[in-house]
Amino acid sequence: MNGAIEAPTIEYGQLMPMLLVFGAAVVGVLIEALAPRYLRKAIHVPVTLLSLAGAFALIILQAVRDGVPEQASAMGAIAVDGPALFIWGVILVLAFISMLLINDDDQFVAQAAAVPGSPEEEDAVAQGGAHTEVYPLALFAIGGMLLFSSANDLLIMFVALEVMSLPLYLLCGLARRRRLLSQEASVKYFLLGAFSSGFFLYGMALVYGFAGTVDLGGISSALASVGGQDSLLYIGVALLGVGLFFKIGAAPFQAWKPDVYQGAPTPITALMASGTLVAAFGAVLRVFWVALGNLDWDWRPVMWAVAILTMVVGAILAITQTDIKRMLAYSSIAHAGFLLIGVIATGDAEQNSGSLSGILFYLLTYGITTVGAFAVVTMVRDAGGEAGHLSRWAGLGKRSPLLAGIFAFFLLAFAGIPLTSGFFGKYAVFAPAVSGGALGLVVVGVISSAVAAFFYVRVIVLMFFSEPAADGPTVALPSVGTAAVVTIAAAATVVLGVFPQPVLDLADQAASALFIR
Amino acid sequence: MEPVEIIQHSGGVIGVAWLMIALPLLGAAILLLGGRRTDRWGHLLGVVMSLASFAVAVLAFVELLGMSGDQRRREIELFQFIPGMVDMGLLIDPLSIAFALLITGVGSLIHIYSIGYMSHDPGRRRFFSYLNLFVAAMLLLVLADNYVGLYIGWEGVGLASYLLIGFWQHKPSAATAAQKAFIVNRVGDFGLAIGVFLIWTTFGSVAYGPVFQVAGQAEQGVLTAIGLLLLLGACGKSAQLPLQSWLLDAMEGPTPVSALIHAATMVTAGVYLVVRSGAAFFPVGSTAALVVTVVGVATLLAGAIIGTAKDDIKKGLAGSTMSQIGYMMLGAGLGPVGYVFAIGHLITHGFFKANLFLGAGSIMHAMNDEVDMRKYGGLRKLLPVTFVTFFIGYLAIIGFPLLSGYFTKDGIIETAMHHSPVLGWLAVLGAGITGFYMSRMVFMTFFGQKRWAEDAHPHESPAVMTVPLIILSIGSIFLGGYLVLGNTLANWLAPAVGGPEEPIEFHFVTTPGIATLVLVAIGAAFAWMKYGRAEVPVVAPRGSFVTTFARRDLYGDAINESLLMRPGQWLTRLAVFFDNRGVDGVVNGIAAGIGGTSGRLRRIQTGFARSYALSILFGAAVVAGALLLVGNI
Amino acid sequence: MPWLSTLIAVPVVGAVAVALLPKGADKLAKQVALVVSLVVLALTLAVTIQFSPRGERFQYVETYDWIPSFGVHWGLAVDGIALVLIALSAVLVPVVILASWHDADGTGADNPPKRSVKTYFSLLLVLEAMMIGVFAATDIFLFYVFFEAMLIPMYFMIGSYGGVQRSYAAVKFLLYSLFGGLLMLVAVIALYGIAGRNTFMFPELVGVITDPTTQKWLFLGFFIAFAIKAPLWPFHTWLPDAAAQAPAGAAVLLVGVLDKVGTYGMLRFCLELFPDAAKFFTPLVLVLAVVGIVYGAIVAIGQTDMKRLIAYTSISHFGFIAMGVFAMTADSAAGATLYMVNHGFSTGVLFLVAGFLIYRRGSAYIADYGGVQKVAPLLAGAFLIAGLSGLSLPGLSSFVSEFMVLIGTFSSEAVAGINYAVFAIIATTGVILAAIYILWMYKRVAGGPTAESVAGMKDLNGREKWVVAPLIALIIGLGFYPKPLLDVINPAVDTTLANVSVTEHQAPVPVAEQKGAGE
Amino acid sequence: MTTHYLVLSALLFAIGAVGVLVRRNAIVVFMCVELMLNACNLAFVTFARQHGNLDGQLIAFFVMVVAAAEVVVGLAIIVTIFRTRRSASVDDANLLKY
Repeated sequence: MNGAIEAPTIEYGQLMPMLLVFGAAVVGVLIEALAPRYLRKAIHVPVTLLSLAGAFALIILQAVRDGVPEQASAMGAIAVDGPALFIWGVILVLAFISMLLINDDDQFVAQAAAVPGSPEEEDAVAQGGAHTEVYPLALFAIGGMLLFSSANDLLIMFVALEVMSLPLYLLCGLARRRRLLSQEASVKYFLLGAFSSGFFLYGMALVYGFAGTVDLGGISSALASVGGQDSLLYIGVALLGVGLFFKIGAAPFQAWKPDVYQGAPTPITALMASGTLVAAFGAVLRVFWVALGNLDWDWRPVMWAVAILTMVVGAILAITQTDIKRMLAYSSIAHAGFLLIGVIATGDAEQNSGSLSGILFYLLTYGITTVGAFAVVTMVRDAGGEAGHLSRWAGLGKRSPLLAGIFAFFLLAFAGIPLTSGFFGKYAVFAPAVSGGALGLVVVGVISSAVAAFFYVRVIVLMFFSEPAADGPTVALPSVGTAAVVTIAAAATVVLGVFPQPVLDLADQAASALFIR
Repeated sequence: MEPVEIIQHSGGVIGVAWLMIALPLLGAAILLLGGRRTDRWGHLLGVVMSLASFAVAVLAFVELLGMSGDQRRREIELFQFIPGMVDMGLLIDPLSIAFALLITGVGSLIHIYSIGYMSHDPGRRRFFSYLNLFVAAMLLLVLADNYVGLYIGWEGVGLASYLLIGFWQHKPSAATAAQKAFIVNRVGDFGLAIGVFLIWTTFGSVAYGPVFQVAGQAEQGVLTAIGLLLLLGACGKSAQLPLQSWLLDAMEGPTPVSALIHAATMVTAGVYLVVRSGAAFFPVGSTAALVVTVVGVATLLAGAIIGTAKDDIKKGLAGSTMSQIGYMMLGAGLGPVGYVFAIGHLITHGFFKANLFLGAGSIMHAMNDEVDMRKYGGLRKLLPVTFVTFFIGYLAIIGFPLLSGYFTKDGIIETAMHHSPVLGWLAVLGAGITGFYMSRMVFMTFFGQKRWAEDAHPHESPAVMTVPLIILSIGSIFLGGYLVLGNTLANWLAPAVGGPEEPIEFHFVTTPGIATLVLVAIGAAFAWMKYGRAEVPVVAPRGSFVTTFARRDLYGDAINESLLMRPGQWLTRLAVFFDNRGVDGVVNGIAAGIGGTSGRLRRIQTGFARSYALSILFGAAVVAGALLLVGNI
Repeated sequence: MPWLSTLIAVPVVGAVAVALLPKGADKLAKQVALVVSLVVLALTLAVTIQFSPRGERFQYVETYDWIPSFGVHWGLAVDGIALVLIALSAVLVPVVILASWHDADGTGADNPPKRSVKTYFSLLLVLEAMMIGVFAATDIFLFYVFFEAMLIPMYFMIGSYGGVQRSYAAVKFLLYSLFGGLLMLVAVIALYGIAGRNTFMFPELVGVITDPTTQKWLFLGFFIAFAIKAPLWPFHTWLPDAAAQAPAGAAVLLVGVLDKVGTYGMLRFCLELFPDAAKFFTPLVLVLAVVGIVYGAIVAIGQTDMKRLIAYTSISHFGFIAMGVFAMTADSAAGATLYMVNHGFSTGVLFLVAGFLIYRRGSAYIADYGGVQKVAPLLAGAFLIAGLSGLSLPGLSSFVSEFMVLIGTFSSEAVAGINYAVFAIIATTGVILAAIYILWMYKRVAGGPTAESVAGMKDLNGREKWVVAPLIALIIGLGFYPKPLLDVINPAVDTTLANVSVTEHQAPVPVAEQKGAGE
Repeated sequence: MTTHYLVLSALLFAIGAVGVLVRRNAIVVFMCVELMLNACNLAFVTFARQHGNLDGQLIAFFVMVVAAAEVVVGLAIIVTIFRTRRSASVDDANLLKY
């Protein structure tokens, strides 16, 4: 019991992207504290965007100059390995374009605390400017995502989970219009999120009880040596899984997704639907492949059931949705199911890297298309804000063919029609899955994507084949940011749909070395 | 003696025999594509083309005459139709050339006649283009050197007949009749087609030469099958039982059409088919041949009976056509000797029946298109030429001694007698009935007193119509004798269809011959008493059930209707219903099912945060339970 | 020069050009589209002329890596079968463009709304590119990509330019085909994995799958997709809706070309990749085909809507094609391939003429017509000829193919104790039924006294004559001299059947030789 | 003897979870969540004891910090919605459904 504690080594170089984002977040808080209201936004925007861009640049630098690190950094707490770098890149890209959406004015309430319609709110509006806290909050969330996806031990993962979630809980409640819905979404998300993280934590405790460590590598080796025949372990694994399934919105833990996606301010929905999902899958992969890799024979059947349920629920429930954001929420549930197929399709190293690169590619394609889709949603407005109800979208193709065309294109990408990125995304996941012995899942997958196609097509029918309503929604002239987002997303969807090879190579490289323990 | 070898041929007129087909086809094309521009001279072009084709036929005939008997089957290559299966070519032999002469000859006469007959019709050009088209198709039918070529011509004439029956499309009756003719023929073609398939699969060829060469070696069953299938086709085209029903309706077409297509040529295609394939698939005594004769006799009686009750002059003639073709079929089932008389009767019938039809046309022309004989009467004074020619035709068909019909029909009857007395005597009976209904026709039309509609002003037809009549009637007088006496036809056909062992000598005085004459005389006398001397009611009296039976075409249509049409309609309705409700119902049902499930499931999303929490807890429990289960297995 | 890539590129470029035209320039859009399609036709002719039937099986081979990590190539090449089908597409598109000159204008008796003209024509060109691509693809993945992507332009053509029920029809069409396509996707993936050649190139995958069970499953994956596409009974119900609701031009391409992808796929992929499975399933497929032939014909008789009727006749015809393919005799398969082309022409002209009638009268219901022949003889004449080729009258092209299919099937030797002659005989009854549905329709439309609703009907105008004339010329020409096409098709078919290990192109053994063998 | 602690923590966790399900008041629900977290803490400490390493203890501290942060955010949200709705019942907030 000598008090000598050797100082921990921290590879700042590898962690720099993440640190940069967190740093920027802190700076943002300072800005909130010090800068005058009218200046805040002007300062926030460059700081935020630059930090994200910078972080991305750093990742490139890291990958190009130093290559992919061999072992975990920060005393094995964080693994900046190939997949992590790729996922970081994806998250940062998605976050960046989501930020462009968040920039857009009159998305956020002037003063969250003010009661809707109360005098306080009015003069808050009068003072102009939305809540500029959204920038630091978003940055914290993004930082949390980065950490979540690269955490190499369960404790860090839990902390990251909270760092990611807490700001999002708040952001969900900040919609300028339809405050009640927004706040309700916020409450639901918060309570359920906290609830589920409780499960995660308890699961973590039980696993710790079994393995005596929360380090992913440690757990795996413990499993290898002991060979898990411990009920507590299984319960622990189950509860861990619950926490993660909740985040990716797998059935039967998907209930929050539609409500939150619908209620939250659309730019935040975009961020959650893209960034959070990506980060969560990063975590899922780490937990199930790295920590519980030796237990795969036990969790695979359960995962099968979950995946099937998720795909089916997502596809079927989406059919009868009447709110565009809600429909997209269900579609994202279905997509989570497709991604789970990839998680299940494990085998030897080659097989795993195949599945992994498939998942990585899918995450990228799906994320970008999603942000684009939500960006379009922000542009279709009527008196009460965004025209959420599908019936309002009737005949949009006649009013503004270009926008409707792009949106239709996004929908086709979701449906996985060839020559869109979505097709190759699906293919990249399904192909390894078949060789990985998950043929059954793939069949379910294609059938449910056929069902899913129905509601994507339904929207297209509404937009193009039905006559516009007299008092139909107007298409807001997009801000530069929004326009940029839509353009980028559309371009990416096309390019990845026609020449996916470069990005596929990237994903392959990232996945080649698998996760480091 | 067997048919002789087929010899590849090139050069000479025969070498360009395809002109026979090409010229009328060209004519048809020009007239159809030329449109109104050709209205003024269109009909002339039609006639010229037909005559030109006739000329080629004659020259080819002459060239053939110049050869010795065993050289007279010439085949000319045209082009590869279906590589490896069908090489299109023509077979110029005594049989085909005989048909070619009949078709182009009588055809040309009818073309000429039509100039006058159709002079007032706005669609005359179209009419002539169709006629040309028919001639071409018919020639392809008889000249082709393989069954596929024959099949093409076969359906080609069907098309022409469809177009011409329905020439006055605006008359619903005409449109319906045309459609009926085509469809009924298709039923026959169905048999013909399968027959061709069977020939191909059995012999590995569809060309006459190779097929006939090895035909003998196939199993009897196959041969019989082929024979019967071909016969089905023949029945369709030649309006033999049970596919006779279309012919009577076909009279909706302009009269020259009835004369050319539905009397002289097309309807005899069946006979051609049987005779052509005779040596191979209808050898004497074979089942197929027997069936042919039975069909023939049945039809000759049926046709005759129908003929007795018709007041519509054309329908009467149509019935008689059926009956006469029945005779030919009967003959065609009786081997080489039968072939000779069958073809002979076919040719003479071509003349006198065309003669009769054109005569009928001329009468209608005079009576502004009245066809009901009960509205005729006493026309012989006003239409002298028509009357004389028609009367000659009449004598010919009832087999008045020494006229054309006499030789050929008696020939058939005697040959039939030879094979089976039953058939023979039935044929004799048929002849008697013929005597009755033809006499009835003549008396009702030309004798007795006028029963015309008041606005009728009968007048003799122009020369362009009467001249063909005269020519045809001359043929009706002498042709039979020329063909039969001295075995002219027999010797001519022998190389093509095989000839009888010893030459046929024609006996003028035979039991059946006498019997026939007696019966015919009785029939004629009976007709005289009923329609010549006695007053003919303008409105047909409700005859006995026998009469109605005959009037209703022996209930042929009724049977078709109740056996095929009605069930068919029901089947169609059923199928449509099944398709909409059944097959499509399942598809839409699945979609609706998924939608419904979705509608119900989304109710689970109650909106209460606590219920979501419950679902999470529940899910957690299930997942944990499952893992424990799996883990502890 | 990369001929095939050019063939695909030209219409794409044209489509973009048309789409980018200024708003008002409808006429210009049409003209540009027409010119582009004619250029494509010219190129196709050039390709066809330089194609040597007896040469290499695949010619104009182009292979570039597209997605190496999936083993996917931009692999194009044509054999006789693909070539004739590409030619078919290239011929039909200009005709269709000419025929649907006013389809989007919102003129027409049933006064439909005015719709975007340039969109329509650029969609047409995109579709043409896809059609050429799908037939030219030698990379199975590429084939699949075209196979699926093709749906989208057609979906929009039906959905936004079609009749009253259009959106229902469009969705039904898309989802039905998509479903089949996705099943095929699974099979494609599995094929790639099981073959383990790390390539999707068709030539390298022939004969790789040997395990019978695997073959059967993969076969089903492909076959169902094609059976839906073709469509084969009982997967057919989307076609009548789609064809009836689509504008005539689109309907022509849908039934004339798109559906051929199904039968083409059966011949090219189902047979060659999974020969044993194909033979195993032959009886089943033949039953479906024959049922389709008779059933389609009977239902067609009962239709009251011209376009639906034609659609059902096509279902019957596709039965013939499928039968020809799976009877696996040289004659039947060659006949089936020829049938694909001829059916494109005959149904094409039938749909187009029906379209002209509907454009004038504003109704597709047969009952609304009568006596057209009197007022518009040329129109009626074209209608009749089209119909006659529909009932495969000898002398018209469709006869040859139908005859070859039937005779080929009839002569195919009995397999698994079933003598296919039976199928051929049942199928031949379709000949009778065809006469009924066509002639009855013609009688009701063109025959009888002139209905006052059609009293003022105009006859074919110059443009429409130019639409009908070439097709009818082709129909008659090929009817009398199909040799040129057959010479291109036969070698390809022989190779295909050889890969299925079925005997080469030859006539049945004459009895004489049988006897000789017996002695 | 650690089992008793584990059982206790399990009980606490269960109570918390059930509390979330049965209580309407958002604040109480939230407290139940906190209870669950503390149950976890107990489990961690127990296991730390069992394994004789400090990780568990250390994790407990982290959890407390996180819980504190959660409280801050949570109360903020609940207060806001209370101000607009004049009710803290989680059941009142169900505009978003189906």
